[in-house]
Amino acid sequence: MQMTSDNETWEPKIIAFCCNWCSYSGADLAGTNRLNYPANVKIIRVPCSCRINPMFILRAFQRGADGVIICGCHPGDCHYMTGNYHTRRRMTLLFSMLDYLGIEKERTRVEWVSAAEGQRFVDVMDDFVGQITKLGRCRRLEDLRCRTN
Amino acid sequence: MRNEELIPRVGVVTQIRQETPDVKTFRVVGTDGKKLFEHIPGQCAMLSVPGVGEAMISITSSPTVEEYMEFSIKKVGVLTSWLHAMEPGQEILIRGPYGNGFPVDTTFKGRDLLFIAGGIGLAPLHSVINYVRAKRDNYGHIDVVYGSRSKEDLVDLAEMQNEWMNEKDMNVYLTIDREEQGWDGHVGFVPNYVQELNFPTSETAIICGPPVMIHFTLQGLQKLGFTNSQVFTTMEMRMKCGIGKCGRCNIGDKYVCKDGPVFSFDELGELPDEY
Amino acid sequence: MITRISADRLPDLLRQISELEKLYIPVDKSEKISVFEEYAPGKVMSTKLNTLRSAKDFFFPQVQPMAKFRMEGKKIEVIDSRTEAQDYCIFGVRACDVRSFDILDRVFLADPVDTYYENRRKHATIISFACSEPSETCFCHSFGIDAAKPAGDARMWMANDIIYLEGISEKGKALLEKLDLAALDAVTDEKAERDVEAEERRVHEIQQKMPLYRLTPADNREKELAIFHSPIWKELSDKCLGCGSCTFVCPTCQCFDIEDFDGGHGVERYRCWDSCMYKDFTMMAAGTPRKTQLERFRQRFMHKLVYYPIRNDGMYSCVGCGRCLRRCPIHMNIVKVMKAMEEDAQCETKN
Amino acid sequence: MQDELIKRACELLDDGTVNRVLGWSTGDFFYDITPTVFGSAEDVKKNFVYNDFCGANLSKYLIAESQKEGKIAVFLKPCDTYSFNQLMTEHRLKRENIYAIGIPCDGKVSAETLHDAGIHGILGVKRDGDDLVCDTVYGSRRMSFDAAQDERCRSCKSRRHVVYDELLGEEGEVLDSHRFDEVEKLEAMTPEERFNFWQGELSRCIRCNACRNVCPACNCELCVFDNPKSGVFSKAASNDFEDANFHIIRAFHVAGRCTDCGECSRVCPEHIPLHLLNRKFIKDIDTLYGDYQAGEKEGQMSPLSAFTEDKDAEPSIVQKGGIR
Repeated sequence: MQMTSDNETWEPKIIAFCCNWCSYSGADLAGTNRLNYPANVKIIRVPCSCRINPMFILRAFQRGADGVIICGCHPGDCHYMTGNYHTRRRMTLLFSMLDYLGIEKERTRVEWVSAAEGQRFVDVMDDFVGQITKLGRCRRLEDLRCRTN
Repeated sequence: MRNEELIPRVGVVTQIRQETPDVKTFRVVGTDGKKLFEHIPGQCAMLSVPGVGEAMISITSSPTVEEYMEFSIKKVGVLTSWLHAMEPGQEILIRGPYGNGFPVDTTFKGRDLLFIAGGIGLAPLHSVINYVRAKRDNYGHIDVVYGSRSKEDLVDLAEMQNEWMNEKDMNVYLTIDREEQGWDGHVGFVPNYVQELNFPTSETAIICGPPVMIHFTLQGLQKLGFTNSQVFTTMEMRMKCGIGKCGRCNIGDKYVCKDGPVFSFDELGELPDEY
Repeated sequence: MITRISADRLPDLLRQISELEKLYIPVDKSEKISVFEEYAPGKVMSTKLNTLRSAKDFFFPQVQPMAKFRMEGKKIEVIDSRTEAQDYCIFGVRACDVRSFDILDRVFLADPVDTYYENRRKHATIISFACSEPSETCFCHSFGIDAAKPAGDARMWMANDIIYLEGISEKGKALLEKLDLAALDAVTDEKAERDVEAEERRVHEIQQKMPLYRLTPADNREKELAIFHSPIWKELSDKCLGCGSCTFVCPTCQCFDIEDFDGGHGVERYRCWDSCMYKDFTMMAAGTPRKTQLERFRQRFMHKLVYYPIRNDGMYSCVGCGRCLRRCPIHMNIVKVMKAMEEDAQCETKN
Repeated sequence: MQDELIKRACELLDDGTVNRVLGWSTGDFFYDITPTVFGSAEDVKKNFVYNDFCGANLSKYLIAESQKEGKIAVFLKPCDTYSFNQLMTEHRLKRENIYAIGIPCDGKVSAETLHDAGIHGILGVKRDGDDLVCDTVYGSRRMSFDAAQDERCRSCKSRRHVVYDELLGEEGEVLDSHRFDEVEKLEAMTPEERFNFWQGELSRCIRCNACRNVCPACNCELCVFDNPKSGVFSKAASNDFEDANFHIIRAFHVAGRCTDCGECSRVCPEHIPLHLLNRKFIKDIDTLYGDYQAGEKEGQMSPLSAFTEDKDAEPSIVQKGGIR
């Protein structure tokens, strides 16, 4: 049930939380360099990757996201000194918990992307979208009240 | 499935008047341009905006107004802030009327009436006062005591000065809490003013305002010789259903939304004082 | 007229009913968990005393969608997506839960009628199930409920591997008549009546041995204000954790909330169970009249034991099912409150 | 044991060390245990109870009680002392107002377990070796004490008191509890099986908040689920998503602070095994960041407030086979 998409036109919906200082600028750089990354990725800018409340991730799945990726500065490079160290611990535990509840572990990911890594941002997104496309639609945390029809 | 109480209808806000800095009056009609439903003075309606909230608001206009209903609303919470920010033409959801309303055609008939209001507490009384004015011959003398924090906080000031003060056999007493420039009327709190004016106990009193004001006004009236059975008030409680089922406006064996909001102090005396 | 059927034919009986209309029976999901579920061949009826959730869920579900709204510019569209319910049968409801329907009816079917409730209620046929092994937490007899002879549209006893069936209301009798009881080797005779009488006597004798047998609620309708101001509430409510377990497992608690959910493509208005034990229950922009757990705790029990009886000719809003006795995290239950009220009243009279 | 506790409580009240005692009392049934504050020795003698059913953790009551005037004595079972330390760490208790008495515990029983095992009409319970003998109106019924115990007691992590002013009885040991066995069983399933398992369990949730309100780690002044502006407050319609959301977030909020006292599972009126969520976090934390027992010492730094710059595992460890 989970693994098949209902119709031919299905495209994965990906939410990317990007930290303002590194990853969002990385995405920007990809843009200014005219590098293509899949349009399935919807970026939400956050001040720091550690601003991301676990509820943000659950809400994304509730509203029909098929995958959630968090991008932050490389460890050691956080604009706020230690934010991404906390992200690293929290998200490791949260993803493990989601996996424990049956939300496939491939649907969540953390990547470190610096402001200079426009190409890396594109590669990461390409890879993630490919992975989610293979997995198919995520129904396990979807809230039926949020369906379009 | 028959239409019923809990499904709201769509109303259109046709006019918005700024009464005071934090009170606006909203005129509401149905999508067909006609008044949505008939009501008794003192009854309320549930106004809501999808996704924002729903609140019980007393109907400010008199039932004798045949074209529309009006609601004077103070900006205090999430929903009321939203309402204050909207523009005419906006549709909102409305259901009602709820509550018992004032006994205008029974207890009040033929009596001298004393209305005492503070701040936005005028809103529910406004409906009765205009109803009584429209059926002037059915009632005796009318006194209105209305007080607010300051002059600009007096709701419906223009209407009072232009219409109520000119009505035959009707006196309007205004007061504000603190002295201010451009105000030559009375200054002082409503309960004290009511005492000073020394109203005759032949009148039936109707109070609405903040709980502290109601409390002290009642004490003052009792000193003047009023009995609890001739003093009425209209209550406020959190409400959700409006039809006496959801449980939150329960006081003793009464539900404010269904058995109230209008009670005489006689009736309230028999209930636990948890309101 | 009582019909007896061998107990091993129960699955056939259930199958026959399920062929007529949708059928719900209590099912044991595990040793600890029994719930009402739609019948399917192979499902075995639970003989536990109480299901985890009370049967009020059928008429007054935990969450009930009410209407949908679509907003576009300044326009709002109201979509009432309700449909008339189909007839259905709830089989195996205990005497206490059956009484709870009467109590809920007096709230939801009072003028103005709650049509969401009415829609589910009027299409239900209730076949009750007499208790053969009441527990020490049961005190339905305190409220005049006979566990050995439950009400409902029809009732069932199970004793000595025999099922006894009796129609009560027109609706219940009509349902039983539609069944092919002959195919179940059913017998309707005097012996069935005698057996049932003996079974009732047996259960009544057991009840007399229970510690709560002598528990009787006092008629406090005249003493509303005295009890309201009694000092007992402070001591009792001090221990309360303020969770809503008691209200949600209670078959007669009927408070609800109405909320909107914005799904992004329209707003769904729903109602859901709510609890007077929560501090936001009466919260208004200007504050709440029930400021501490004392007021909230008092409200719940005053409502059940005083306010509701005043409004409903002395009928209490408790059926003695014992769920709150078993489920309260700290065992601060209605029996303790009733006893405290009683002691308090005795102190009053002495003074 | 009960007599010893009563004696000590009366002494403390009589000599003025404390002016109140926090313990347990019952109602009509011996298992009807309610945490109770006793104000006098007379009250203690009449109503104080300590038996196999006194499972309720008294630590959380101290948040409010220790703010009141005067000193309060409290009886703490070994697992309660962990919660006590954790609350101290979080600065929620006024230590100078508390006189903590450690008391031994060899596992507690819930009457619910007896009822669920079909034992009805219980009038009394006696310990007989490894068995509980229940006197019921239907005759005498036996159940092994081990089976009657709460799950948390069967997999008890420690019989050692980590904090007390005075200890009654003998000190116990930290135990090898096998408490992660069930977590491992779930981990070995496929995602689909796990999803179905949790769906089945969590869909029963009635959002009564008993798990939260009883939890000593859930001591926020205003819970996020009580904040109407959070969009997730307690009465969000209960559907599959909201139920899962509530329990994941609650477990996450207490991760690193949960002492595994097991109160959540004990009080759940729908018998949802909530401890399996908390234990997953505890197990993962132990595996990744070193063995950590919340409440073991006062003032410990929670692993979710701490980090190391170069030794912490990357989140991708989850994708690469999970945390084992």
